[in-house]
Parts: sequence; C-alpha cells; structure tokens
Amino acid sequence: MNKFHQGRSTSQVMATACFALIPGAFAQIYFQGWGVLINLVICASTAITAEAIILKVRKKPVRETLCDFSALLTGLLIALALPPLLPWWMSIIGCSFAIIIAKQLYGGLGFNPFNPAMVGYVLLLISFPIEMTAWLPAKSIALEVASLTESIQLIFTGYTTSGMDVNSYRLIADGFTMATPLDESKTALATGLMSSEIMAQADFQSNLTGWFWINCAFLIGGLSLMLLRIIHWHIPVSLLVSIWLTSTLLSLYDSDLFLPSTTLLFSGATMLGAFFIATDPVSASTTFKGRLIYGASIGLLIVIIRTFGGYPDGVAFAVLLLNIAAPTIDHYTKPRVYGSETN
Amino acid sequence: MTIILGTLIISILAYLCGALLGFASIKFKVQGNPIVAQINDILPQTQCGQCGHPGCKPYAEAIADGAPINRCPPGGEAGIKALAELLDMEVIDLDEDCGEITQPKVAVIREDECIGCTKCIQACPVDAIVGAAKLMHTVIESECTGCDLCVPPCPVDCIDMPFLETSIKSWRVPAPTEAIRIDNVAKIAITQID
Amino acid sequence: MSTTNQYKDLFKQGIWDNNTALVQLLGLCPLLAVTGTLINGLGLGIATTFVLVGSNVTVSIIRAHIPKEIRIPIFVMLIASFVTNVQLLMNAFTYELYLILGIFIPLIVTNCAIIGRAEAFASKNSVGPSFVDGLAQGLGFTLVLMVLGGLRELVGQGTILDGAHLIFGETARSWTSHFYLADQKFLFAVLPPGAFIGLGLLIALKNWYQNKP
Amino acid sequence: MTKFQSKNISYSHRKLPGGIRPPEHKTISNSLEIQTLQAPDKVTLRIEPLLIEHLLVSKGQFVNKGEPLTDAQFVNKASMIHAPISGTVTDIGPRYFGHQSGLAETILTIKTNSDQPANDYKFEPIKNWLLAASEALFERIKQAGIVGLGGAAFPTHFKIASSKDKVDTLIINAMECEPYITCDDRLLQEHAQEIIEGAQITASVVGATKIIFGIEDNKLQAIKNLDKAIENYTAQRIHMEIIVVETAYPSGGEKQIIQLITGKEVPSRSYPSSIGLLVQNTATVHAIYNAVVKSKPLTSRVVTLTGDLIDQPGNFWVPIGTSVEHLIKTLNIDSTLLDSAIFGGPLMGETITDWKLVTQKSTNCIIFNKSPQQDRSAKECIRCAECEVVCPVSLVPQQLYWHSANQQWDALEQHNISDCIECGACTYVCPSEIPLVQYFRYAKSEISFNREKQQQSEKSKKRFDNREKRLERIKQERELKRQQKQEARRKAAENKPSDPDGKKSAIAAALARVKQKKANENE
Repeated sequence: MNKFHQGRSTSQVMATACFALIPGAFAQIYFQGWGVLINLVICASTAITAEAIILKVRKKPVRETLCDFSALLTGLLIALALPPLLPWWMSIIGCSFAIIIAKQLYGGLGFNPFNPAMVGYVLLLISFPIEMTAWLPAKSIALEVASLTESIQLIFTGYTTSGMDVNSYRLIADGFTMATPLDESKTALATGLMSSEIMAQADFQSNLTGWFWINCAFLIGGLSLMLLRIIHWHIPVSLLVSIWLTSTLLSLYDSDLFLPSTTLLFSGATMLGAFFIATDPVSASTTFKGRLIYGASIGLLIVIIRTFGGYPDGVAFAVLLLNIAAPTIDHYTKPRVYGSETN
Repeated sequence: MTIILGTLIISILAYLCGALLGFASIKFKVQGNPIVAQINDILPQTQCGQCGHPGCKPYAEAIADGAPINRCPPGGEAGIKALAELLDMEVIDLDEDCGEITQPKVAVIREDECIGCTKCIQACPVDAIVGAAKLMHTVIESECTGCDLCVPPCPVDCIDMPFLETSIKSWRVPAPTEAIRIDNVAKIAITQID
Repeated sequence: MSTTNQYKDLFKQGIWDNNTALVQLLGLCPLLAVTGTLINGLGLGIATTFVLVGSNVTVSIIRAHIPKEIRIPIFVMLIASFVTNVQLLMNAFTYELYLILGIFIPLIVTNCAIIGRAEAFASKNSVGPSFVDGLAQGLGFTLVLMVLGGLRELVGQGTILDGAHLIFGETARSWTSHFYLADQKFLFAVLPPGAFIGLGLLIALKNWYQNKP
Repeated sequence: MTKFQSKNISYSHRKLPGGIRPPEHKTISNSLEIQTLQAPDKVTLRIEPLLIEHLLVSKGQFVNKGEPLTDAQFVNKASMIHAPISGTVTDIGPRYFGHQSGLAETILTIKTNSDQPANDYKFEPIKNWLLAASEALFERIKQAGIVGLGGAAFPTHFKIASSKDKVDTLIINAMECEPYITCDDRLLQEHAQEIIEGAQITASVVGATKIIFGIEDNKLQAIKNLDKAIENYTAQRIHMEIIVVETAYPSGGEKQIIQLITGKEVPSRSYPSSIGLLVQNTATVHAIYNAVVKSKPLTSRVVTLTGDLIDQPGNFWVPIGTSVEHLIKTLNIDSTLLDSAIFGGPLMGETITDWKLVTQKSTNCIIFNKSPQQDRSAKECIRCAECEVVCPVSLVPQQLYWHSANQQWDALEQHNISDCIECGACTYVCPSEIPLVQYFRYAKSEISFNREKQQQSEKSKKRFDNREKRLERIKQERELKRQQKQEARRKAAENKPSDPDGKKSAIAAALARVKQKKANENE
C-alpha cells in the first residue's frame, strides 16, 4: 500500500487538543487559584501512570500508546472539571477510574463508549457531592486567597499550617460561603428570589465575571481547534445554539424564574464541555446529521439539568447520556449512499 | 374469608392462564423443526459423511437433537463458529475422530485405468460422476464436493483427490494483518522469473 | 455415580461451576440492590435459599402431577407461598432487617434463579437431589451476595459486618470492625452503580482464576 | 483560479460530497511536450486466460510491431493484444506478473531481433469514417485492442456494445484527479483535435447525441486548447461542450464525474448506460482515433514518468510491456535511492518493488520517489469520522472498518460496502493511518467468496436431495414390483386346483383302504 498520507496523526490530534486547553487553564488558575495547577499536575500524572500500568498488564506497547496523548488529555480534562482545592486522593480516584474502568477495560483508546473524563468526574460527583461542589469565589471578592504553599497543604492535608480549612477560603467579605454562580443562583431561586434580583447582587456579578472570562478562554481554545480542523463545527455550534435557544425560551416564559441565556452560556463548564468534552471523537456521534442532533440534545439536557435537576452543573451527565445514545443516533442518520434509493 | 377469596382468585387466574397456554400449544404447534433447515444451510453440503451421518441433512437433524456441533471437517472452524452462533453454544474444537480440516479437494479419475464398474457413480452423493457400465467414467469438476466417498469403492484405485489449486480467479484478498505474509509469497515468486 | 458423589457434584455446580450470580447471571435485581452491606446480603441470601430449597422440594414432590402446559403458573404460586412465609418470618424475628430489605423480600418471587431451578432441575429430579440442588444454588447465591456486600461495605463506608445485630441479635453489635473512619461515605460504592462494577470485577476475577494456566 | 470564458465552456457549481484536495505535484511533469521513449529491446505482455488458447503466434516466431497476437474472433469479453515492438517471441508461459497474490499468469515475451527487417503492421485504412458503417467502426475498435486507459482496463468494445443505442450522452473523462498524473492533460494540450475526432467516432458508434468533456479547473491550458479545437472542428456532427469542475479527488471516478457533470447518480449495482450515459477516458478516445483514422492498433500509450528521482520528468509514449528496469536505465534513475515505485497514482496505484514488472495498457503513471519516510504502524480507530467526511459515495468507512476487522459480513452488506469505489480518500485522511481500503478489498473478496460457497452448497444440496428422491423412488418401485410379484404368486396359489394331479386323493384313498382293511381285520 502506498504511504501517501495527509500526515496528521492521532497523536497530533490529541496533542493539539491538549495545547488548546492552555488559555482556559490559565484563566482558571487566575480566577480559582493555585489549586487548579496542582490538580492539573496530580490528574495528568495519575492518568498517565494508570494508563502505563494497565497497558503493561494488558501486554500492550506502553511507550507508543502513551505517545498518543489521549491519557494526558483525559487527565487534563478531569483536572479542569474539579474544584480547585479537592483532596488529592479524590483526584487520584477519579483519574484512575476514568482510565482503568472507563477506558482500558473497554479496550483502550477507540473502544470506550463513554467519555472517560466525564465518567471519572461523575464518579467523584456522586460519591463526594460536598467536596465536589466546593468551588472558590472569584479572587476579587474572596476573604482569603490561598497561596501556592497553602493550596498544596490544603489539597494534601486538608489544613494549612495556620489551621485554615477549605471552607474558610470559600468565604466572601460579608461572611457568606460562595459557590459557583450556577449553584448560587439555584439556591437563591429556590428561596424565592427573582432572577433579576440575583443578577443584581454585586458579589454574584463579580463571581460571574470570573467564570465569564474562564469560559471565554476555553472558547478561544476551542475556536482555534476548529480553525485547525481538529474538531468540526457541528457539535459545539449545535450545543451552544441549543443552550441559547432553550434558555431564551425559558426566560421568555418567565424571566423571574429562569436565568438569562448569557449566564448559562458563560458559566460553569459550558465552553469546556462544548469544545473539548462533547467533541471527544471516540464517544460522540460521527455522522453529519448525527452530530447536530447529538450536540443539540446535550445542550438541551444541560439547560434542563441546570434548571430543574439536583446538581448545579449538568455538562457531564448530559454528555454521558448522549454517549449512550450516539450509536443509535449514528444508525438512524447514516448518510444516503451514492446511487441508493432510500436512506 | 379473605384468604379463601385470595386463593380462589389466584387459582382461577392460574387455571385461566393454564387453559390459554394449553390452547396456544395446540393451536400454534410448529410442524417440523425450523432449526434443522437453518442448521442445514450452514453445513457445507459436501455430503461426505465424515460426521458419521449419511449426509448433511441427517447431521443437521442430529444437531437439532443435541449432537455435538464439531463433527464437520469440511465446514471447518468457520462452520463451527456459525453453528455455535445460531444455537447459542460455545465454540469448540473440531472432533479429531471425524478427520481434519483440509483445503478443498476434487476427485479426478485416471481415465485410462478406469474399468467402467459404475461403483463410484453409485457412491457419489451429488451425482457428479458420469459414465456407463463398461465405459470410462469422469467427474464433473464443478459439481464435485471433494467428499472422498468415491475413492474406497473403486476396485482399481484410479481416483485421485488432489487439492483444488488457488488460481488468480479464486484467490482471496488477505486480511490486512496478513499482508506481510503475502509480501513474502510474492518475493518467492519473483525469484522464479527468467 | 453414587449418591454422595452426585451430591458433591451438585454442590460444586451450585457454588462454583454454575453459580447463579456469577455464571448464570440470574437474580441480579436483588443482588445489585441490597448488597450495600454484608449483613444485608446475608439476610437476603438466607431468605432466597429458604425459598429455593422449599420450592425445589415441593416441585420435585408433585412433579408427576403438574400438567406441562401450566407448570409455570404453578411454580410461581408455590414460590409465592414460600416467599410469603419468609416475609412473615422475617417480619416476626428480624424486623429491622425486614424494613431494610423492604420490597426485595416479596420480589424474591420474581427471582428467575428460583423459577429456573424449579424448571430446569426440580421438575426432572427426585426429592433428594432437588433439595441438595436448591441448597447448593442458594448457598452459592448467598456467598456472592455476602462477598459483594462485604466489598461494597468496606469500600463505601469502611466497615465490615456493620449491623450484624440485625440477624444475630444484640450480642453481635460489637462484631462490626472499622477499617478506616471516613467522614463521608464513598457514595459510589454504596449506590447501585458500585454494585454493577463490583459484580463485574467479581466475574472477571472468577474467569481469570478459572482460565489461569 | 482564472476562469476562461467561451461559449463552449460552462463552469459546474456541483461539488463532490466529500473528496479530498491533496497536494497535486502536477507541475513536475505537465510543462514538457510528450516525448517518445527509447524503445525497449524486450517487452512482456500478459495473455488473458480467455485468450490463451487463441494465440496466433508460437515461441520463436518473428512478429512485426503492431501485429495481432491473438485471434480477433474470440475477444468478445477480453481485448486483443498486439506486438508493441518488432522481434522474436522468446517465451510463452506462466510467470509471476505482479498480481497481488504472487501467483503466476500466462505471459508472452518479445525480444528485438536485429537480423529480421521489420514492417510495422497497420490495419486496412478506413477512408472516411463519417461514411463508414458503425459496425465497421465498432469492429475496428475491437480489433485494435482498446481498453479503458484511465486505469480500469475494461475492454472498450465491450462497454460500447453494452451501451449501444441506450445512451444519449457521451462524457469524456478528462478529470485526471490523482496527484502527479498529467498524461491526459498533455494529450489534451497537444492532440485536442484528435481527441475530439475520437470522441465523435465513439459517440456515433453508440448513437449518442451529445458529447460533454468533463475537466478540472486546474488544467487551464488543456481547456483552452480543447475549446479552440471545438471551435475549429468544422465537420461537427454531434454537439460538444466542456464542463469545468472544481479540482478535487476523486472527481475522475466514473460515478463521480457523472454526478459532477449531470447531477444524476448511477443506481447502485448498475452501469451508467442505465441512465443513458457512457463515460470514456481521454486517452481511450485518442486511441480510438488512432485505430480508426490512423489505422494503428493500441501498442503504446502516454505514461507520466515522474518523481523526485527523475532528472527530467515528463510524459512519454511508452510501448506496452516495457519493464521498469528499462525505464530506470533510460531515465538515468539512481536505483540505490529507489526502494519502490508506484504504478498509477499515489492514491489508487500499487507500490511495486520488483523492477522486472512491466507497464500495461492501464498504466498511466509511474512515480519514482526517494524512499518514503519511515513506516508508521496503524493505530486504533478513534472514530474521528474524517473518513466519513471525505467519502465521495457517503459511506461510513469507520463502521465498515469495524465490521471488516471483526469479519461481520452481513453487517457490511447492510452498510453497502459494495458501493465502495476504493478511491483511498479515507486512507489518506485517517489520523490512525489504518489501511482502510485494504480492509474493504479484503471484506469484498470474502463476501463474494462466501456467496459463491453458499451457491455451490445450495447446488450440492439440490443434487443430493434429487439423488435421495431418485433412490427413494427406485426403492419404492422395487418394493412395488416385489409386492406385485408376491401378490401374483399368492393369487396363483389361490387359483391353483386343490389336487391338480390327484396325488392327495390317491393318498386319501389309500388311507381309506388301509382303514377299511384294519376295520375288517378287527371284526
């Protein structure tokens, strides 16, 4: 067979995706503190180690397979989805589970029906709901900001040398604990506040701004992936349009009960999910029409889970649910073959 | 009272269901065994009898009655796999008592040695040998299943069973994982040129 | 084959070779739902074994009189009556466990392992072997329930034999051993998804052990 | 891309569904005029199995260039072979000839013989083809041994015969979409007039009323020359036009060019003639022109000889059957740097490493490149679906790959694997570098093998059943006869008189007498 080839390899695809995470990662470190960086290190090394061990057990070539960078990407994605000061062993459990159970036990790269990063994240979320929602307030309003050493101490021991724990870093100026805007607004809506009232709170606004910039950074990374043709436009665009459409319809129905669409688009893991998680080729839908349906359904589910569900963010659940549906979607959206009469 | 009522209702229900089942088993009784036809479709129809049955259909019937599925050498591993899939059984190795898997063969009569005894004609399960008494016989190659059954009856041992040679026409593209092997084959052939 | 040998073989079948949960993969609904702790597993295992033995023996006794067409309804009736007995007994003697296991006790009726044994074994064999078969299958099922329950309990909340008093009375309260003190449970292991993965790993372990050269 | 305006030219807005745009590498060879290659002193030809018994020459015989080597009467499903050079037939027999299987094919070798004076063989000229009967033209195409020169090498006369009077449009395929290849481009630039004439001949033989030249927009000079030739063609009988399409691979596939030019699709498992179309390659119609007007059989063709190891790459008239060895020698190629050559384009061609192999009628290009970069092994499919994006027939190659690797033939048929045109676009883009097309060829071959086996086994089953029935009938007949005989015997026994010859009565009488006597004695 001839070796005439376009030249882009799987390793390059994965490595480019890792690089595209950089702006988002920087933004998240800037707004959420050093814990994010420590998480990135812990998760990446755990993912690679777990992959290496299981490849050894499965008698597969270790170095060549590690060089496809898919394990690294999984580790980085989990790290960016985790709250910054999560205890170290939880990150390790999540990453090992993602690589060993969700990826390698199904046969390794290319065979996993679910997005490994999201499986790992969801495992942690349902196992440790309190720790997994312990996000920090934006730097500008936080009472205390953990330094790098303090972050390391918090992650590995739970306390700093001065005796502070994670919760003390979650307090804002007037003594409230701050969570993510999505979490906060959900609680506030439940207590009867109106959407506009929540949005008007200064603390909420500054917190939201932090998340807005994080999302923007991921959006930049994602758009560059799209320009490099690493990912196609179908999934991210249909996903974002679907979020925008659904939330606009909801706030048109009752603007007091539901958050405005911009808040939903630029908070939580929306952009990370749209460009980096939902587009994971292995577990996503593959046909043109299928990808549109897949993306739009994830967007719809994200809004539904965020608005009506028990968890503050719904990206992971939405992606996993659609992962199951992807083969069926593909089956029913097969393109019409040249010369055949029916679909 | 409640106990009696409950028992009564359940009993009546049970009898009703039972009656329904009994009715269905008479009404929808399947004549013959459809699985036999399906099994027979998988068997290679060489009619060689290596399985110990006089032909493929009898073996298919035997399998439907629980005979092992590994007694067909011409069907090979693929045949056993297909049968196992159809019958939801485990794939097992071929029973060595039945013979071994060989390449497809074809019967050839050395015609000048043939004495025209018609014994092979009677033995052939697919009527692939033509000829008449005291006249030379010959095998219709396209119909021969390579079953070997004509060899033992021949009194002058004039039937050969050569392997069918792979021609360009019957050659199959190898699986890409086997491509390296083919490369070697080609190289051997090149050295023979000139 | 002598009778002892046959019984031995039946035990081997029930506990290892043809284990209800690990090989036949039957009765998974209660298996996955109640194996939060070892004691829960044991409780349901005992109840299932009781029903299994009872139904097997009864079916075997009356097998000559069961019309083929309506055998399934009859089996279900028999099993249901045994389950009712078990439920009443547990209600009387292990009330707390009865509350914990809840709907899964009446649901033993629909455990296909039991109707499967009645159909596949008891309706074709005499009383003795049927009794032994029921016992062996029940024990095999109970063992898996206990191992899985123990594993999930250990991983999920860091204890073993938590709630032993539910079955063994107040003296057993001290049997509980704590391996680590988690301020929070590892909910994943406690919830049903953990049971799925735990069972998968147990099956893998069994297959690996069996296929070991 | 500059657009060249003319009344004969229209630009198609249609695009391939999928397709790729690989680097073209065409400028290496498309600027020089077609040269004639120094003739080899030895050529080797493959004899099609159908023609082995109809060879007109034997070993040791001298043949003139262009002389037919096979009997024209028997070439309905094959094509004629002519001697590409004058010389002596030195070898006829089974030899390895480059088939993937490594199996031998029957070949014929001709070596130049300087002792013998050579006269080039030519057909009886057709004075004015416009006045000739279409049967005569058809016969000439058949006699000249013309095949599809685009790469498929399907006998042209067979294709013409099966679409005769069924088609209204003749499409001339001048797409030449594979990288590196420029032979059709050069041919159009230099011989547009002849190609037009060839197209006219073909169209009149099949009864088409319209000729469309389909060409990619990267061959500007060819388009210009073709347009000029159409303008100047005074004896125009059949309407001609040029449709230019955007450059993409594989727009030159038969089904693809039809889709690009007409917007129609050839139904699955049928031929273009079913929708009134016939597609012929540029070089093929040029060969038809040569056969009809110049009375020359097909003994050589234009081959693009290109690659970074050739000092002066370009297009050459190469006799059919010229060995790569000869090409390496005449073109001054440094064979120490050459690991393999590609026959055909880089996407659909075949890589060869044996320099004894020769050009065939279908060889349009040979690429001599330095040894390719190191071999990277295939990785697992990550379902990125790039292959799906580029597939010109809208298949789902990653799914086909999955089923092929797992040998799920039924699923493959449901996924229309038979519609795969093996263009290699999927292999080109696959980031895991999986040899997808090889998998599909393997699967197709297994599927057809299984189908044949199934048919064979059904036939055997029928024969076995018939035999069983016959044996049963014979047995029954015998049984019937036996019963009849038995019946007859029984009846005969019943009808028999009870004492036919009086023995019984005699005995009885004797007994009676004895009794009587005894009784008398007792008294």
